[in-house]
Amino acid sequence: MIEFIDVDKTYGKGVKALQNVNLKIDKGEFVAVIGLSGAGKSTLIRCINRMHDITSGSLVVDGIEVGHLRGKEIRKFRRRIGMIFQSFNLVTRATVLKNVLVSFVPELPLWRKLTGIFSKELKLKALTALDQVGILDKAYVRVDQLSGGQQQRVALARTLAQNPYIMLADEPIASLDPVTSQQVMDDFKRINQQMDLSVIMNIHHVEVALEYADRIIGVREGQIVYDGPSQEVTDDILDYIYKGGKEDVTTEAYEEGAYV
Amino acid sequence: MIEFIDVDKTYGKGVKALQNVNLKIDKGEFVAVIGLSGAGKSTLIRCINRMHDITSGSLVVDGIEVGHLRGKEIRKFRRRIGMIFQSFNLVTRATVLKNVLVSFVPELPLWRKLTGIFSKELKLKALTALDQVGILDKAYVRVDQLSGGQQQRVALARTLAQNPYIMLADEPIASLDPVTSQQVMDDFKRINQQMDLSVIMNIHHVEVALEYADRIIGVREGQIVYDGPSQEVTDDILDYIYKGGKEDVTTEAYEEGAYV
Amino acid sequence: MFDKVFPPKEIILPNGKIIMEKRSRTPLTVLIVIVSTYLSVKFTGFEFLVLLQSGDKFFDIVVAMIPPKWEYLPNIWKPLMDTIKMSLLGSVIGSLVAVPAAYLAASNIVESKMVVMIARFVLSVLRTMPTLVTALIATFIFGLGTLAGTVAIFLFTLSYVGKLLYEQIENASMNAFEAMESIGMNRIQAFRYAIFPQVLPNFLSTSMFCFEGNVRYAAILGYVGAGGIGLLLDEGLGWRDYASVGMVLLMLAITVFFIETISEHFRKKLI
Amino acid sequence: ESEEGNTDGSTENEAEASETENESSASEEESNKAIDELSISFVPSREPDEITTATEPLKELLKEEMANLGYDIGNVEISVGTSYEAVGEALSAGTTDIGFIPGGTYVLYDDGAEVLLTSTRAGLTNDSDNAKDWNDNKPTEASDEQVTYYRALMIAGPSEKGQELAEKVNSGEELTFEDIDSASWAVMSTSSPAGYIYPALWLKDNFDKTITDLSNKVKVDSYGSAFARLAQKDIDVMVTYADARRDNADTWQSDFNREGTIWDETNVIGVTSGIYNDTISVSKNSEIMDEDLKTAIQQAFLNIAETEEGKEVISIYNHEGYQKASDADYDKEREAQEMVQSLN
Amino acid sequence: MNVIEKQLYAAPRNKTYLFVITGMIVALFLWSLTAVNIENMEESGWSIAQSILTGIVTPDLDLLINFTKQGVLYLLVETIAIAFLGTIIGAILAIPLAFLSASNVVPKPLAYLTRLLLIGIRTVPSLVYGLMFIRVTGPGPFAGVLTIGLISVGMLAKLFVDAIEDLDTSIFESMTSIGCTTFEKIRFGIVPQLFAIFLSVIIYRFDMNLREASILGLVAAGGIGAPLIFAMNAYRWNEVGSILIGLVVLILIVELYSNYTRNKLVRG
Ligand SMILES: Nc1ncnc2c1ncn2[C@@H]1O[C@H](COP(=O)(O)OP(=O)(O)OP(=O)(O)O)[C@@H](O)[C@H]1O
Ligand SMILES: Nc1ncnc2c1ncn2[C@@H]1O[C@H](COP(=O)(O)OP(=O)(O)OP(=O)(O)O)[C@@H](O)[C@H]1O
Ligand SMILES: [Mg+2]
Ligand SMILES: [Mg+2]
Repeated sequence: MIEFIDVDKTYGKGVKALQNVNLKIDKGEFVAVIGLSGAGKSTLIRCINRMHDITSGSLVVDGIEVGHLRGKEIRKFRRRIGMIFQSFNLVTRATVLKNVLVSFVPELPLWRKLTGIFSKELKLKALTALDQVGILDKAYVRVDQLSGGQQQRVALARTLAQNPYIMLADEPIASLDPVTSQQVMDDFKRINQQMDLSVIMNIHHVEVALEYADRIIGVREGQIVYDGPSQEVTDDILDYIYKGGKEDVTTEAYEEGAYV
Repeated sequence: MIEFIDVDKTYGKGVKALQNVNLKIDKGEFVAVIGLSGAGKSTLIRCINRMHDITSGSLVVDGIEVGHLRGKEIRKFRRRIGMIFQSFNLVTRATVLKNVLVSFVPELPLWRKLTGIFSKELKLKALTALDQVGILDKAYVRVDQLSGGQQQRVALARTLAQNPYIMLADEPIASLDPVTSQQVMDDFKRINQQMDLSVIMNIHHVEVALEYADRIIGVREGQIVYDGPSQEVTDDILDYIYKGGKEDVTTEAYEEGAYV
Repeated sequence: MFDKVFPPKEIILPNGKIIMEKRSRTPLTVLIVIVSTYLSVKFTGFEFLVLLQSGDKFFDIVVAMIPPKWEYLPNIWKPLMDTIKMSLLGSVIGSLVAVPAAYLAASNIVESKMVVMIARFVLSVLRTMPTLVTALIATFIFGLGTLAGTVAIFLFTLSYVGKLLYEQIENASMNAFEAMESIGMNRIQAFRYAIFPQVLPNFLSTSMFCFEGNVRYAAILGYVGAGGIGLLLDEGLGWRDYASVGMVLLMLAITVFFIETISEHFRKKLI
Repeated sequence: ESEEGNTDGSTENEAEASETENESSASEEESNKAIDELSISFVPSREPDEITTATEPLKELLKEEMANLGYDIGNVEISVGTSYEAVGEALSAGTTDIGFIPGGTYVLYDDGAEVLLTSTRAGLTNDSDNAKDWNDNKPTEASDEQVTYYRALMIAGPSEKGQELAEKVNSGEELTFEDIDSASWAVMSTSSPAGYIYPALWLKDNFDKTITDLSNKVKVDSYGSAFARLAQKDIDVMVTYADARRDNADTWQSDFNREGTIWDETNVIGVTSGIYNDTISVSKNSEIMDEDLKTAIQQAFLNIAETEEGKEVISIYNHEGYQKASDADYDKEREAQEMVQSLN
Repeated sequence: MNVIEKQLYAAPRNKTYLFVITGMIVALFLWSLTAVNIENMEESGWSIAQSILTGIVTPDLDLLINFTKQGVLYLLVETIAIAFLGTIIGAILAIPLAFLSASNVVPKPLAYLTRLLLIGIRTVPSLVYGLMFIRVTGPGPFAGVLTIGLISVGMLAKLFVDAIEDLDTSIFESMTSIGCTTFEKIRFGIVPQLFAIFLSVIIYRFDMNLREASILGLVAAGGIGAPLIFAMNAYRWNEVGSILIGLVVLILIVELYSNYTRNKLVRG
């Protein structure tokens, strides 16, 4: 369970990235965050695992007040939150398997950390994760030889290997072609349903968001301007999220969005 | 006017990239070519300005049989056909203006070619082209300091400065984000309409293609499997273009697509 | 500054828009280069005429080296091996030490500006010292012989590889680093698993390149008593025995060629 | 007017020289020959930093003297390096006019160099072939006599091994090659007579070995640093010219921080045969060089060595005066080198 | 699980290869250790190091702030002049050689021969070149300039070749589509790309050459090297200090400036 209470986030010289955010996300939800570039979507997601610090307010994840965590605690906390990036963020020169194995590093004894030699057990775990996203056969291929879609699946497997209970995804399909996007989104959906883990995803492709997510959160200029089930999203609401819409639409949409 | 008559194109060891292509594109049309990776879209476009030679058949551009052109004639012919690439293909270490000025190079006297000093008149022309795509203020910035969208606009300006009557574009928005893509597509549309020049574009984003193009050409395995107005494109047709569809859909779609 | 002295030129487009064209800096740069060249010519007494007239005398010594004195070969092996050992040892240790040094000097990894500044300053100062000078000082401290040479080579390698490595670290993509942090690694671990694999091939190739250079450089360390084949070179030159010098240089060239070929082979494999 | 030379053949040269000199001084009033630049190269053998500054006066002195001898010199260019080879090559190629080089270097580069003068300096109170005599009669002082040769000494330092060797010599025992070989040696560049060649000859004469046979030897580039290393016990034995200890007596205690004096702490363990002093050689291949100029230069240096100011300048090279020299004077040196080289 | 285990054992077996390579490296390393004989190490090393340090921190200010021909400033200027001119000469010579040894420009055998020539040029130590050039020019900075020029050729050509070999040729495609001839493609496609890189390499080399130029004094080829070595041999550490401080400050300034310019050139 993730709860934002009056969260504000200001970058350096007064860039207000998040303003007065109140939000509650339950276990097992599939939430899509949409909004214009620069609206604050990435910031929102990154606050959850403390990649960014919030400026004020309180953010509670699974009963833990995230802002109070320190050093080692933060790292321990992050272990159970998976994160997927638009650009996959893999080590391209290493093999697929090595990329997945990396997710076990924080728990290794020092000598293994240094040498990068992993036990058989961990290797099996990593291979299982690869199997879950269907690219087991690529385990020993170097990542830079994979297509974009396959790379995103490696990232997915790496995150699964962490055995997370929350999955954060920052525009995971932005750099994929339509066909591959669909496969990756299917993966997300399956994982979300089979493992009952929450997925919170930033996404630019509105149609895709509507198709896969249970719930849509619209962000504009750092504020949450819509929050509701995806079935209820209309063109007017989208207009409102993306363009600010007309005054009347605003109120209407806001009421609708404020039902949480 | 561009006309493909029974065009075949075979690469090296029997890779049939184009087979039996018949096509007619009029002045001022905005045509989007869609299809899977490797379908032959790039090949189709590149044959038009003789970047590739066709293997058999005949390709007539503005009354000129392209296949018969030789040496200097080819270069002269290409001067009036603009081409835009997915990776922009700019000289990143030179300024925006210098990149645009390159399009005048073939017409310069030798001493100017050697020194790279351009006349004021040409500079004005180039600046005007930059103004047309809205990045006049970046004229003296080095290209590697621009964002992807801005770089694509520089490429566009360079092509405009050529004063072409046909514009070929090979996935011009593939490496751009949605918002920038939209701007660049708007540019294309505006140029297409204001200057009445034909635009033929390869594109992976179907929705974008449907939104901007007047006419859609679907390519699969080197063959044109659909050709019709974008309004008439249905999901079934897309399915047919991309996946080959089921047999029944095929015939249906084919009939629809064969109306040209 | 420049723009104040030479204000930008206005260009007015046909449609009335105005754009400022900054004055090209090329003429000024060219002028500066020409003036500096002229001054340097004056300062160093460079005379092209002399080169034309007696440039051929350069080849007097080259000619005297040919043919090389083959009988000298047996004397060469040991010092040559010493030279290789010296450079190998210095290069290996230097490259290894360069990794933590570069880590500390990379501003995208280490957050403390102070640490970065200090690490960079140390690397820079090390780099400014000519190797021959370092070697000479090393002979005073570590005694004459190969140890001093090794120390000099070590210091040079450290500074050279260290600098290039931290530049590469700063240019490396931070994407994977970010992902590692999101997994819950600390910065050192994230560096080890995200950045290090990225810079590894380049690091190895820089180190090998440096090793090649060091073999060449070690050849003159003998001049200051730092051991190796330089002693033979010096002796040959002292006796005006250019045929032996030619032999030494030939062997050195062959060695360098081999090292270059081998390291080229591995570098290609790495990238 | 010039001092009496004892070297054979020098009287003849001298006679010739004074003849030409008279001729040139006769024509002096009418017109002096103009020479744009005269270049001098040398390798400092002592505290070198002093040398660059202290040679400034030499320029003026030389110009003056040459003007008197019928040459207007535009500029005297003095360059200093650390290798004799550089001076030798420059002389041989004719790119420098005058070189202050040791006899050994002269012999190597005599294809292009011609010796004009040999330097003289005060002899020493010790001139024995026997090392023990040098240790018994300490410290070594200058004598009144001017000599054209000097000796090289093998000097053992304060290190354990050095002391051990010294004791053996002083007790009258013969050193064996094993003794010699177990010590670490500092030698100079292979063309240095006192720092390499004559010690090599000494090894040859006494043990039928040469310097390359020594297992622990290092090359130093100045006697100063050799003494420094000796003082640090970095090396056990160094080879040097006979009055080097006099030159380094002060620094031994001040700069090198030794307790005892250089005379107490170092001992001679070997003495070589006489080495001809440094030469002033000119290049045969220099464009401006001709017989007249050679004699003028010869005379100019002889004259400089007569004046107080001149003496001071040349004292930096340990030169006190000059005697005319001929190529034949260095025949012995040639033999020595041939032998050393054949040993290689 | 079965499939997964199977995949586990399907891991490519390059272990032997890695073992052999690692073994070789370790063996080489151990072998090279034999070059170090610690016995030579001096007990007095520490005290020497101390006097060097004290000398460097208490430099001879007279020598440092001295405007005569023997002062550090004059010598530094001379060193700069040598390095500057040498770099220019080296760069001019290196450009044709680089193209001749780029395997994507000239036929392979020619490229190979040029490469051998470059290795030859690089192998000869600067001090030997110094001697060779003294025969041409006589002792003095002129010889230094030529020496620096020649040793720069080898390194510059090597770095130039790298730049030539990873030229971005995608620009060619668009220039072809504009209708440019090969010459025009080279002039407007390649030259602007290479110019910036070459310039940056040259500036980098100038930086290195300053260091090289400071040792040429050994063969009477001018610059600050001779006084530096003399002062060291005479154990005058405060003179060494003043020379080194001058040298280090100069090189640091040049390095800062050259880093800045190179960044601008390469990254824009
Ligand atoms: N590190 C930062 N420092 C300062 N400002 C930042 C930083 N990161 C983001 N911002 C600013 O905060 C605002 C929100 O940024 P954010 O990255 O969250 O937007 P976004 O919705 O993810 O946009 P996009 O769709 O382009 O990824 C923007 O105005 C952005 O410029
Ligand atoms: N130069 C070439 N030599 C040989 N085969 C080629 C060459 N260029 C393309 N092909 C082949 O021709 C076919 C059509 O290629 P083309 O590049 O036209 O496809 P495309 O539709 O543009 O694909 P994409 O969407 O990936 O750009 C493919 O099978 C491709 O492998
Ligand atoms: Mg974002
Ligand atoms: Mg294509």
